[in-house]
Amino acid sequence: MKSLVEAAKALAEGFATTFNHLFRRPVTEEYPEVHRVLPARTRARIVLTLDPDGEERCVACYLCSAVCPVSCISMQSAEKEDGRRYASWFRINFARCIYCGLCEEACPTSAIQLTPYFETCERDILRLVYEKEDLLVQHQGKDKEYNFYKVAGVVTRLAGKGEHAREEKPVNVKTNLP
Amino acid sequence: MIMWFAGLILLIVKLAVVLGFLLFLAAYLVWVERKFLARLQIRYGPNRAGRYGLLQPIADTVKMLTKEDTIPDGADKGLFCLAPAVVAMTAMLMFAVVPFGPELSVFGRKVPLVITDLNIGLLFVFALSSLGVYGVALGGWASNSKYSLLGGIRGAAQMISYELALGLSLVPIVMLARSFSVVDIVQAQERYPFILVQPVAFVIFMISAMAESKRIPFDLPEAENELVAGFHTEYSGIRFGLFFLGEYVHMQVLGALVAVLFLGGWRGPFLPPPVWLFIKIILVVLFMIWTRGTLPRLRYDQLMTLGWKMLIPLALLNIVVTGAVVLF
Amino acid sequence: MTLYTALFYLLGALIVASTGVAVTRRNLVHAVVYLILSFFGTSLLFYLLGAPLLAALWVIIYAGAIMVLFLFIIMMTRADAQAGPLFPPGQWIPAAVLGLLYLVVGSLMVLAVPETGAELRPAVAAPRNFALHLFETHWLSVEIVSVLLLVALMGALYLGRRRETDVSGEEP
Amino acid sequence: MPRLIIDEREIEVPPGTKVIDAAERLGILIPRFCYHEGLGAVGACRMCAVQFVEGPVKGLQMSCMVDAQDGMVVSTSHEEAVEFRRFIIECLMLNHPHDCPVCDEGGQCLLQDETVSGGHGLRRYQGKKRTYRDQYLGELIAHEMNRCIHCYRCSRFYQEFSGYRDLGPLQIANRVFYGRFKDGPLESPFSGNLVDICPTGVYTDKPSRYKARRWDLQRTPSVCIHCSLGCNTVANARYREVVRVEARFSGEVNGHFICDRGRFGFPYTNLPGRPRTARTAGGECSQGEAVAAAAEKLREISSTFGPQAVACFGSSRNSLETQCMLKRICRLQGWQVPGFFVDPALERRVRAAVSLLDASAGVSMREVERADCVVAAGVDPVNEAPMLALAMRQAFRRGAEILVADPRPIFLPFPFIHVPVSMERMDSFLEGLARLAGESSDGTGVREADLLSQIVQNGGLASSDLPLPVSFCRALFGSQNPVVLCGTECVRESTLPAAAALARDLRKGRDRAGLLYVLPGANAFGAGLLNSQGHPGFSRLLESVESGSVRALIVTESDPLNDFCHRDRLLGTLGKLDLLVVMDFLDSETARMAHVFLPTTTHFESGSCFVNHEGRLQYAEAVHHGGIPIEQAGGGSHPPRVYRGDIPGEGPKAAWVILAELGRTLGIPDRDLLGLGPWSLIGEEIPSLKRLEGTVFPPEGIRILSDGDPVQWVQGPEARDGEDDRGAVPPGDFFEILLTHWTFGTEELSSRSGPLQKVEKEPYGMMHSDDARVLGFSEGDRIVLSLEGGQIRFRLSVADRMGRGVLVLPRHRKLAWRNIPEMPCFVPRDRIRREDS
Repeated sequence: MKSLVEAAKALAEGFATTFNHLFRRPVTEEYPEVHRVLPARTRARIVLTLDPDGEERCVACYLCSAVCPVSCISMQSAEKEDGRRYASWFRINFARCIYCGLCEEACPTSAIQLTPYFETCERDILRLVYEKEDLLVQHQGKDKEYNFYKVAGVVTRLAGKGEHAREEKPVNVKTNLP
Repeated sequence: MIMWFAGLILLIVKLAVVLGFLLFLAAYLVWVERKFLARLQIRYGPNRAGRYGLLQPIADTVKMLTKEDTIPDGADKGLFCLAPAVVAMTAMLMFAVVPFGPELSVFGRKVPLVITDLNIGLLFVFALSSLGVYGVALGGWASNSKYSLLGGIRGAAQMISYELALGLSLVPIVMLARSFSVVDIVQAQERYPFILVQPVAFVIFMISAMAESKRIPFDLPEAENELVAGFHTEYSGIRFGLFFLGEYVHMQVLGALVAVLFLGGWRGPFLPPPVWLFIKIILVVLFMIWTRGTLPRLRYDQLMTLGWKMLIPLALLNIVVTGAVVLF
Repeated sequence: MTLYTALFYLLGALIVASTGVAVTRRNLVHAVVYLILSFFGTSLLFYLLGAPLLAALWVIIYAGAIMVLFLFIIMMTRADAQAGPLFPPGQWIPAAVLGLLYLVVGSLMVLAVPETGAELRPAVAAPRNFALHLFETHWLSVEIVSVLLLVALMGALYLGRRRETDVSGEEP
Repeated sequence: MPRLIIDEREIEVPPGTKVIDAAERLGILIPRFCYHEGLGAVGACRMCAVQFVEGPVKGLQMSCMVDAQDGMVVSTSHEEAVEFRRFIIECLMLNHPHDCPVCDEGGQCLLQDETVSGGHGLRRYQGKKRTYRDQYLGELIAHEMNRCIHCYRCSRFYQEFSGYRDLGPLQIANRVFYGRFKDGPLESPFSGNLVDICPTGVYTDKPSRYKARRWDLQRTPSVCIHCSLGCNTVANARYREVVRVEARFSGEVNGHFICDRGRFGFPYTNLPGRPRTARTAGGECSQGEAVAAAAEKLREISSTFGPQAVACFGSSRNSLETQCMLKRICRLQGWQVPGFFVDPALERRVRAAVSLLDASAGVSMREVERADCVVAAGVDPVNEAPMLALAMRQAFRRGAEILVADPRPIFLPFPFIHVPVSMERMDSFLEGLARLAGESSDGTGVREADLLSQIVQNGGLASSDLPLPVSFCRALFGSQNPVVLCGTECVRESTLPAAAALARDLRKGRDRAGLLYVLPGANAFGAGLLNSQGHPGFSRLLESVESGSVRALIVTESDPLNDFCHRDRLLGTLGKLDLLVVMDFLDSETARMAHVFLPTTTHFESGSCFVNHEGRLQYAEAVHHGGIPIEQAGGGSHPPRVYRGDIPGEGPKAAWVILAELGRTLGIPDRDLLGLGPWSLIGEEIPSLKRLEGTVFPPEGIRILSDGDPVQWVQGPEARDGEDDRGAVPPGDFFEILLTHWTFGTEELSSRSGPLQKVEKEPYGMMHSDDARVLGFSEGDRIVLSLEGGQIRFRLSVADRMGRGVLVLPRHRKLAWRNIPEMPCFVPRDRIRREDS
């Protein structure tokens, strides 16, 4: 009998709760009319950023494509005349992308970054395949500072051997002096 | 002969009005359910098609009509096509015995506001609802899909079980009204609705009715998280629409039965009788939606325990008590 | 020939045809569906003959309950249709002989009764009349049958109860 | 046999095994940088430190420097050892640059792996890093010294293992630098191995620079087909393109290393001009149409002129399957027996070599490494089969005496005795050596001296050429495991049995005396095995074409125009054919002349079998499925964005499959062709290989030499029929022209490799300085050789250490050596003159 009362009470409580909800203001945000401001770290459309000198950050190291769980990133690395390694082509298939952000985490040069912009729908699935031109943006994204070639220690137009941050002058192999 | 024709025309007119209203209401019940449920969950519900989403039923209908109608490989074609029709048809036929007003006099001719006043009205309803099981069971079996089959079997088992409770819960009403005729039952509630004297029967009937219509918390036949969509997994297009229509007509019919059997039917002050019936139906339906928004789905064993070990004994007890009261 | 007569023969033909089809179906589910159709026709026949209560009960009990159980079992067991001739001669010859016998005797009986020529008329037996008749004149048989059903129910409960005589004595 | 316990597991190892190897046998990989199985231990990197808990050695020791001994209890995961290794890796990483993303080693970098496994996750050192200036080391190897961790692997390989001196360590202490004294290409033809052995990214593969990461590569075990040694390789492909070839360890063939020809010779498979669609006279068409057109014409020719009017021609770069299928179809159709060499004499020499080898005599390269005395006759290892030179160097490092008898100027990366005996005297030289070896058991010095002088006379050696040093004879007599190496490219036919006889004689009184023939081509052994008894020889074939008795020629993966001397004659002869069917994966000259051309796949695309010089049947697995490389399909940019179900350029099929289709179109039932399956096909055509059917193919290949009598094993060439009368030197003052191979630039496939074309030398001719002085020539002169076929112009180089009366010319594509009318070629002195400026 006691349990019956309890059951009835529980039921009544439940019905009362839902009934009360009837008079609350819906929390729905009516998306196409109302655009919510998403946090900067929201994971959506991927971009390739430039370094503070205005050069492409991506060195086509293949780490993002290696870590991508759906294999939606492909690229071909190549070498510029000044010694910079870059992507001769870089392609993200957004029809496959799951916006997990692992590529951003894997990127050693802060080149690939996810942005909050998510309205990328297309009727033709091929238009969801983004090439490097589509991905490149003219800013540094979330990481304003990092410039890989200033610290990498490889020779580019930016710096020669021994001219990077925290480097000694190159060893002169033909001298006896210490 | 003229009278005969007049009667025929009158019947057709009544049929057309009732059927049209039934279908229209079924379509808008979908909207009502979605809207009401949404508000229960602090959402807006459909609000894209027309103002407040009022054109949503039309959009849904157009969508269902224009969608490709697929029949799975290995399905039993004949039964597959028959099943949704059985569900929709039995649900709609049940409304034939529901009176929606007192007799009217048109040109000196008495017009009963019921499609047909069968002296076995209630039994007719049960007969049809027991046939409705076939739609679910055969649809599930004919789809040649394990989800559908399981859904169909569950549906059949559930409907058989609760039909018993449903029938038994109404025996006291019949005892009180001394008639199977629904019109007579409404007549018998002239002074007070039966809910006042038969609250237990009312509760049993409500629960069983919800189970019969396979609605949450009794929607095991279509339990999405385990059976995809249960017996109608493989259905698409207008065949799926028929299942859908059947469900919502069923809701109305059950609402109407509750109204007629317990709430005094079309009786009520000020407003015309059909409006009162309509209001009562809507109230019952809203209660069902409210329940859907409140209660979680039962487990299969809980479902069976509730039906066989609680509702049926309770209904039998109610019969005995009512019998005793009526006798003495 | 009145409308009722026409309906009667129509229903009769429907019942005979659907039963025949049900018997010859290989697919058990199809057989059940045709059988249900046959029951439905029978029920309508009852209604036509002025026994609406019987008609409703017929549908509820036979079409609605018993056949659902049949269907249930068939669906659960998923019995496949067997190959080979539908009826071996050993089955259909006795059946045909008996059927023929029944046909002959039935025809003779029908022809022998003088009212055969009478037209069918709608007759109505209200549930109340039916019940009064049943419980006033046949109350003993009704009670005996109910006791029998009660015994059967208890027997079913006894057979279906859980075995608690396990050697381990554990709760099964 | 010492028994020791490593990480609580007991193991018994042969004496002399290092602890690091013993652990590896248990599956425990102790971190290491400097230790390399092929190079041995130096204990430079300190990374392999483990704790010796019990036994003769105690405490923290380098596992690569300690021999396994009884009773040792070693812990690799001891706290002290782990801590030590963590500090070591941090120390090695102090100066390491921050350039893994742009380093090609990333992903296959031992330093990366050991840094992580050593537990060095974050850089704590904030000071300045030491830097070096990098050097230009040629077109094959990129240099990035900042990444160096000073393990000495490169200098040990370069100087100690391979014997070249131009790369090594400079400076001291914290400033040790590995490189050349000044910028310039590396001299060693084995420099590519620096890429494989460098544990970090100091030396990286320049041709495949920035092409791919290791994890993106499709890698399969393959076999090098740029010479007859059959070194084991790993082929790496990405985006339908073979991007890199690496050495694969083989205990029997090449050990850990391969030569640069094998490493950088693969680009022929990726060339943009590689033909990928079939052609008939009507232009490009589908493979099926071309086969049908060829079959139609062949049927017509056989019905008009008889089946003998159809001839087939393969090559020594055919896979064994192709060779067998070719022979089978010829047999079933009644066509002429197929040949595989344009030089009938060479064909006979190969067959002689194959027939003379048997299991007791034939040796693998690893056995050459273990030899204690090596006699090489008519072979120029660095140029003909580079890895053989490396094997000989290992023998030298173990103390072997090495003698090379060859009129050509021979260079080997170690000291050896060069006897510039001429080709026609080679036999008697070897015979004399054999006699010397046979007599030597008496040990009488007088006879020795007599025989020596006899050899000097027989060898046609001038007294100024130092006679055979007595010390070598002593070494040969005293050797336990001598090996005789013999070439086939330039020698006379009789030299091969002479070399075999020497090996046989040496075997008397010894356990073993090896014999190794260097063959012309990756599958020359297979061609020899097929024993083309009844093949008339290529010259006869040309005569038949000229006389009109042969009307159709089917050429499978072969380019006679590339190999044959007399180019003008061949061009004219091929032009006379009614039907020339060519199947090839190269855009060869012969292919361009074909009436019906059928593109085939390379061994990178459809796996195939090759039999190397010692009769080792090896299977090169397919690394990718073929098709136009994505880089080319996309024009260097990204691949085109189109939906398509096929692969562009996937038309080519393996040559033997195309042959089978041709046979099927001609009415041979499929069960006799492809239906057989490759193993049954090989077994049916080479009965001695029937036993291989159904065997599980081991990774090191199957050695198919029989133990029985070599003559029964495969029938040798029939008696000399006068066609190849090389022994007779015409009277008078003549120069014999020797056409030779160079390491780079002459081999058919690798000479199409872009990177190797950059490193190959400009062709030049060589003669003895005495001869040049007589003719009034000097080093660097431009020389014109006037022959019947036309003129040959080349720059002259003179040498002292070579035979007199020979003019050595490379088979280089930039040299018009195909103007030589016929081999052997003897040129009167007056036909050689200096080109007037």
